[in-house]
Amino acid sequence: MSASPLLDGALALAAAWLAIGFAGLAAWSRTAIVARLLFPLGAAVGLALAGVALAALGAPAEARVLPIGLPGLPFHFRLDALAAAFLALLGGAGAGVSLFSAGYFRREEGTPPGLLGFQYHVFLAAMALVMLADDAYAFMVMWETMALASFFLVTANDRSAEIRRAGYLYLLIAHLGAIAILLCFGVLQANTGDYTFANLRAQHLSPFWASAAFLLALAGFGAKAGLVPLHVWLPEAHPAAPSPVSALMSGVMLKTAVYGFLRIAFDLLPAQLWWWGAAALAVGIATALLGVVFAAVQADMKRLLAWSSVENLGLVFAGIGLAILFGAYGMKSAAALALTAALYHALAHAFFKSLLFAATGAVMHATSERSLGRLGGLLRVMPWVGWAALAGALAAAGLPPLGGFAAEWLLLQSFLFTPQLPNGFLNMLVPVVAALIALVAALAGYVMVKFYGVVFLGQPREEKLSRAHDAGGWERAGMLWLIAASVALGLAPSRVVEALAPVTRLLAGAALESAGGGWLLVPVSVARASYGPALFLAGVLACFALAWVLVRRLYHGRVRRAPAWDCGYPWQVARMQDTAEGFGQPIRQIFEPMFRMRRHLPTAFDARPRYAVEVGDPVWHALYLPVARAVEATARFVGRLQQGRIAIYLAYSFATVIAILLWVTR
Amino acid sequence: MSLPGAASQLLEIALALAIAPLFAGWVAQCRAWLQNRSGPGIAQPYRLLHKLFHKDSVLAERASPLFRAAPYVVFGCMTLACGIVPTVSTDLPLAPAADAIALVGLFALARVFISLAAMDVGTAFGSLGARREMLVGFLAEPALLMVFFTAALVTGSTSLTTIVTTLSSQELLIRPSLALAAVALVMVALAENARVPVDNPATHLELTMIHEALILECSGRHLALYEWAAALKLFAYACIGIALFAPWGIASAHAPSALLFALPALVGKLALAGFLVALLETLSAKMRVFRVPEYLGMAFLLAVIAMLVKILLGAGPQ
Amino acid sequence: MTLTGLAQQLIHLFAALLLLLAFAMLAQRRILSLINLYTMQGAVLAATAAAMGYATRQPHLYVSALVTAAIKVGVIPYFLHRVTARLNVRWDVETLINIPTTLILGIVLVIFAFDLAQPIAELSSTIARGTLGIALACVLLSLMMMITRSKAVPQVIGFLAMENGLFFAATAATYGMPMVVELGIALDVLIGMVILGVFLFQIRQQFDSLDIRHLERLKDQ
Amino acid sequence: MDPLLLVLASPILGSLVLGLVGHRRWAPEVNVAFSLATFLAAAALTTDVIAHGPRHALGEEFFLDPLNVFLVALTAFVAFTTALFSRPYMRVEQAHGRMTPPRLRLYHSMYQMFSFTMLLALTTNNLGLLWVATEAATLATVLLVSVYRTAASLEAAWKYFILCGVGIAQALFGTVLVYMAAERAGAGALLWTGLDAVKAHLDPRIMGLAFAFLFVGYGTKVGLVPVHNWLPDAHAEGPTPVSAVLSGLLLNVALYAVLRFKVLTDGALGSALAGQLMMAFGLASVLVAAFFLSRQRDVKRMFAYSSIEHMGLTTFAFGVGGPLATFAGLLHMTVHSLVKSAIFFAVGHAAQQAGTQVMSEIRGLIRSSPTVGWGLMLGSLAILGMPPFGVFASEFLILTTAMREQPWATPLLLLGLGVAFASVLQRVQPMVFGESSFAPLPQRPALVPVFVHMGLALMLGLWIPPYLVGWYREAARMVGG
Repeated sequence: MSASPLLDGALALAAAWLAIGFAGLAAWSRTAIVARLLFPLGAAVGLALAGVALAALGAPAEARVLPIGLPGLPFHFRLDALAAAFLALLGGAGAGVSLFSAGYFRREEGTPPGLLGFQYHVFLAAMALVMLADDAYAFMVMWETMALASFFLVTANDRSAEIRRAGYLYLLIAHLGAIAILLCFGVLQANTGDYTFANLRAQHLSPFWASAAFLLALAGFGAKAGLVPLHVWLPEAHPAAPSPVSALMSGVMLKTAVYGFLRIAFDLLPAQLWWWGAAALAVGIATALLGVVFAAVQADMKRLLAWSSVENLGLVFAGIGLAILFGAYGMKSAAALALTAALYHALAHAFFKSLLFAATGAVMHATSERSLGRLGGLLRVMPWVGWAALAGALAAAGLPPLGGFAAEWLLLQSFLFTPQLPNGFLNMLVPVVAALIALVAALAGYVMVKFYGVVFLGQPREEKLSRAHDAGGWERAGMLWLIAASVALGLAPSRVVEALAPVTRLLAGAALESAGGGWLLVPVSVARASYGPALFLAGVLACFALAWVLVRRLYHGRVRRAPAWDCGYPWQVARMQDTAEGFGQPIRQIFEPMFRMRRHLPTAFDARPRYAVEVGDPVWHALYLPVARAVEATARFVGRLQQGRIAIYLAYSFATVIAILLWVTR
Repeated sequence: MSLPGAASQLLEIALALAIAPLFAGWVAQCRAWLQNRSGPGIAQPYRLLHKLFHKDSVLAERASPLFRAAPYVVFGCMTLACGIVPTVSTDLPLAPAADAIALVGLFALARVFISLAAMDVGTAFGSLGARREMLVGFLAEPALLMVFFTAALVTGSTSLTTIVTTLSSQELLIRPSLALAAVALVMVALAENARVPVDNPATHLELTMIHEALILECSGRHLALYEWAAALKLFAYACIGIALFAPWGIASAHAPSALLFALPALVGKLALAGFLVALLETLSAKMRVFRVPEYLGMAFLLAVIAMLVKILLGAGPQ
Repeated sequence: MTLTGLAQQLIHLFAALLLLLAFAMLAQRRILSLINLYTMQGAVLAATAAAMGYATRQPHLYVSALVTAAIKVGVIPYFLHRVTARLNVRWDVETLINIPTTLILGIVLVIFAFDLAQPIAELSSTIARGTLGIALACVLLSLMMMITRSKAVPQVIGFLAMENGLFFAATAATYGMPMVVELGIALDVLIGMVILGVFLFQIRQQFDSLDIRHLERLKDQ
Repeated sequence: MDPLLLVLASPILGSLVLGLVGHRRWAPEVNVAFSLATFLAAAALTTDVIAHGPRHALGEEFFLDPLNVFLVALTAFVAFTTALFSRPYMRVEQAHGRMTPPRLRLYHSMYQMFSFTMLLALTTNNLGLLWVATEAATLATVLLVSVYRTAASLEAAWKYFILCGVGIAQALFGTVLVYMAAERAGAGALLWTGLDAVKAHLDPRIMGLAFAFLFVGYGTKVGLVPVHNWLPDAHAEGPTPVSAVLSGLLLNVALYAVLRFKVLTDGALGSALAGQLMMAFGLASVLVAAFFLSRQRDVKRMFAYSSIEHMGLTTFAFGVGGPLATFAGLLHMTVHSLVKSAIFFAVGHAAQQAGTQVMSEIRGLIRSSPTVGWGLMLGSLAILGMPPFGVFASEFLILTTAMREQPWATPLLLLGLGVAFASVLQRVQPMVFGESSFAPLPQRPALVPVFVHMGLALMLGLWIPPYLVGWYREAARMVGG
């Protein structure tokens, strides 16, 4: 029996993923083996990993050093409650996505299936190892491997220039983020030269350097999580990837950023300053608002979901920011509450967003369409996918009794603690943030109604949609697993909060005291607030059933089918439904300052009048293009050095000698 | 769950189901009087429901099971909502399952379902109605939440029963924060219940309708359930207003006999509320749909200000 | 002692000559004259080495002087004459910077070099101390000549003149490098010349001219 | 017999033999055979030195210590794999009519000569001989660069010759000054071991001046900004195997020379002057090269600038000094050699396939020959510092040490690395991915070298063999003090 059974188990499972990946390389183009054998195996490994992680949640931390890595800095691994929580997320959501993938990768996606399987499983393994890493080098290696694997997965369909561009942007920003993280570790080690987390934890930085480290971590992990203004890659890369990969990226990979940020902000940094929390809160809420508003105006279903991921990650970071704020003022239980909310949200998002992306994958396979303007009415031709997506959409809309709502509920509850903060300015500010969060949550509902209504309801906007086929067995199994997890997360919040208690105890020094009896979620006391989704669901269902029975008993259940009424208009065609753009119009109008819009309006004399509107991201124009232009200008300037004349080159040599001589003899 | 508790819970739900159409009828009747018409009488909603239940449901050919399930979901949500808001008693076993925030979530759930059902058939009006409904919703929902937050800050709890108990046990104070919140709530309530100036339940004018566009394809029992649910919603909002801003007279757990007093008090307050709604509807004009966001934004702002006022004046009289 | 004194005088004279020749090369535009100046430089160098050898009784300096004379007075000038005749180049068209300016810059350089070498020269144990500054000046002047010329052949001559300066430095500062090094350097220079000659023909063949302005296509501007 | 003799004899013999038969059909195999012999001899030499420690050889004129023996092994290895790559490459060039038999003979002969000069420069104990060997390496490579006789290759070779000639002349001046200092300190010869023993007694003023000249001189060959101008031209216009050895080996040898003199200068001056110079120029190289990268159209030219960037980074690391940074520098030298030569192998095949070196005309390699495409992609990502390849390990060490020792430089280095990343990836990605219409190559491309190099780089990123660590540490102790 080894001294660290759980950690060894987790490492072995990560290694198993790697092994599956290499098996994929061996089965280069044999789709059947890759899809029917390797992916389900990967799902099994994911489940096992989730099991190990759940066992490790309550157990004491385990550590191990492997004899590889740098001399003087071999790979350190450690499994504590924080890592375990995120590993459980990875294993659970990963298992569902892998199951789905087993049915999904039936055709070539551009990359040979074996290679795709390799990249996919390396991606999973790298994410697992990121969470286990206990020194900066191992962390960075795994972090970048994860980015690299996902980059190749994103560009799996590399024939399209647009996808290549998305992949490029993604890897670039991921790399810049990694540089910031590296710098952050550099600040944290405080000139000791020892990059193990144990040493980083032991350093006592001055407030200035601690703040520098914190801001670097926020930038670095924010780049991965898609926080404003580093979010621009996300709405490009997630839609470009094959759907299961989008699911993994949105559902799981973004959470590694949350993990990393928590690791640094709560675990490695010694003490927290209140304005860190305010900064994270501000960035988080800005991200959430931008994400949801942009999601509402998208006309591409995967892009819409990607923006929605931006929103959700924004909410998670807002929760973390609040936790830091409370922690800085020593309000441990409030910090624990906010942290629980953030973790809960991350967890819920992992499952419902994976589910939604999986559903879009099935839709794309069936229709080869991504544009909302060419979909519609799919619930009738692909009921499995349609109902699965409904569960996902309701969860994503933050509706009770599903998982998304429980997280939002906790987050809003934690905001009610803010009046106890000993800082008047924050007291004023935080309620406004709470209001914005409420707005974001409500808008999320808008977005999801748009998504679901346009894709699955109404009349099919294209002829071919009526021939679409439903998802296969593997895909159904994968989606069912994700639904089950989403529903379980929604209905048993007290269990989830209990499971997360070791994490908050580790990070915030406290846990939610009374998780309530059984089905009721009680963060503080019943008199203060409580929420019982199971009871809630039972109530709704009871009313539902009672109404259904009574109506039939007292009256009748007769139904007649007839053409739709539509105020008596007889020539109804699919084009008369609201389009995605039309559905987004009110949002475009209300939040006009947030967009960079280009409208094409027809004039009275147009032979073929056409209306077009293009919604751009102002951040792109305000930040990225100037930077690109500056680099270009500098490069042009530098280019003059190499202007072809040998005499000038000799003059450089001459001048250099003279300059160095002057320096040397000075 | 205590036996009296269960009784009062059941009583509350039954009461809501029974009174809600009457309340809607009362509002309509008051409007008629204020507009110098004679009106259909306050029992008209019952007759309407009875008629609709009798009729066959005519479903569009394209309608999916979602379309058929939605009325029941919406009705269930609204019933539950009425069961949670303390009207006659605060001893409600269902109340811990959903606090104020969950109540808002419950309304959202109903709204999402009704909108999805409207989009299901795929007609021009259905999707138009869904869009407008969601537009109203996403602005009204946070405003309502902020109203609750103000009350929660005053009482230190989001549990509706606690809020009501705390507010009713305090002596009468003028609280500027609550006053502002009350205004916001009224504005939200008008919008959410498809009342003038946001919507007009009495017309089918295509360019302006919201609620009616949503249920345009419904008939028979489905329509009846929607209508009943709408009445329940109006009733629930009225009860929320009463619970937050006029909570006196609601029976607490320890005095079941107080129910006897609570009932007439409730009826009185409702009658007043209904009259107020009718008065406001008569005094204001229907606004263009484009103006609705401004109106609701104002409500949202008022609610936030209410909360800020609460925090600003936290030390003094709230 | 007097003999050493005489040798020292001679060496100083040679050093001055070398500097003068370097300036002359900087000012000269005719290629044939440049080659002749280069030959003279070679002769002076060989003489310096011989004088040093005589003064210090180091036989390997005589060998060095002989090798220098053979290569720098014999082989290379002959080779350069052959090349210019075959390629039919006589004049350098225009220098890139006009000659008076070049000369003024040259004087500045000489002052700089002297200033730089002054403290070090005193450390030198050889009798030719003080000439290190001149050697450095020669190197820098030759480098400047390379910068200002726009034809390939003068540039090559500049390169060779620079090498002369180095050789002078080696002799003046340290009584010459170890033998194996010296031979190696000579071999390198010789091979380099051969390669350069081949190159000149090829450049001529490719561009129909030896103007190095044709060699400005590869750039990143 | 001393394996060193074999190491030196094998390439020079190869040069003579190939000078006679280098145009035959089987000449590439002969070239490979000689390179293999050199490599085996180098391996024997290496094990010998590992077993018995540093020693003199062939009298005092040669010296073997951990610093140079590891470079000898690396040089012999990369020269061997490049010979392997050159075999199919040159056959294709012949088929395309770019190589005629006389040119091929020159190429093969000079290839071996070039190996010889580098090995000589690495193993010699005599600083004068070091200079002679470096100059000879320049001459050999000038011939190699100009082997196509095109206008561009002539121009490149001419510039290479003149600029490096001038640079190396300055280095000679520096060597003369060192000799002068040595005479004063009583070490009557230019033997490095002798000088190392008395370095504290060398006159600081002379050594300061000498280092200035030596640094510019050898720095020209390293390709440090602003005396780098020959490098992109020479890399882009010569045959690709030559680009590979230029980037992978010659630059290292020049940097090795700088390092040897840095040790002496540090000992004499007792100040950080040499280190400061190296840091400043290294940093400038990283930054300037990074910005150059974003303007390239020619693929080999781009990777040439990338070499400048990485040599700058290595120089910076050595400039920082101390065991850790020097260790990182040595590691970076190693992985850069491996990865950059692998990239040039892939690029060579790609350019042959596309018939052009212009990047915008090379598309979809992954379709026409997947292994070349993946080789180029992985190589580029590795050179950009993506883990798990070794370049990341060395960059991690360099950056983290820089953060400790020279915090001001870190943001600048990172800026350079970031810009380089954006520029290279932007160009490589469309070359590798997308649609392609190229015909496959007539010869099977040599992919073993590419993937062996990449495999080694991958290994160094995850696990550095303990004896290699010991070696590096030993060398770092010597160099970094």
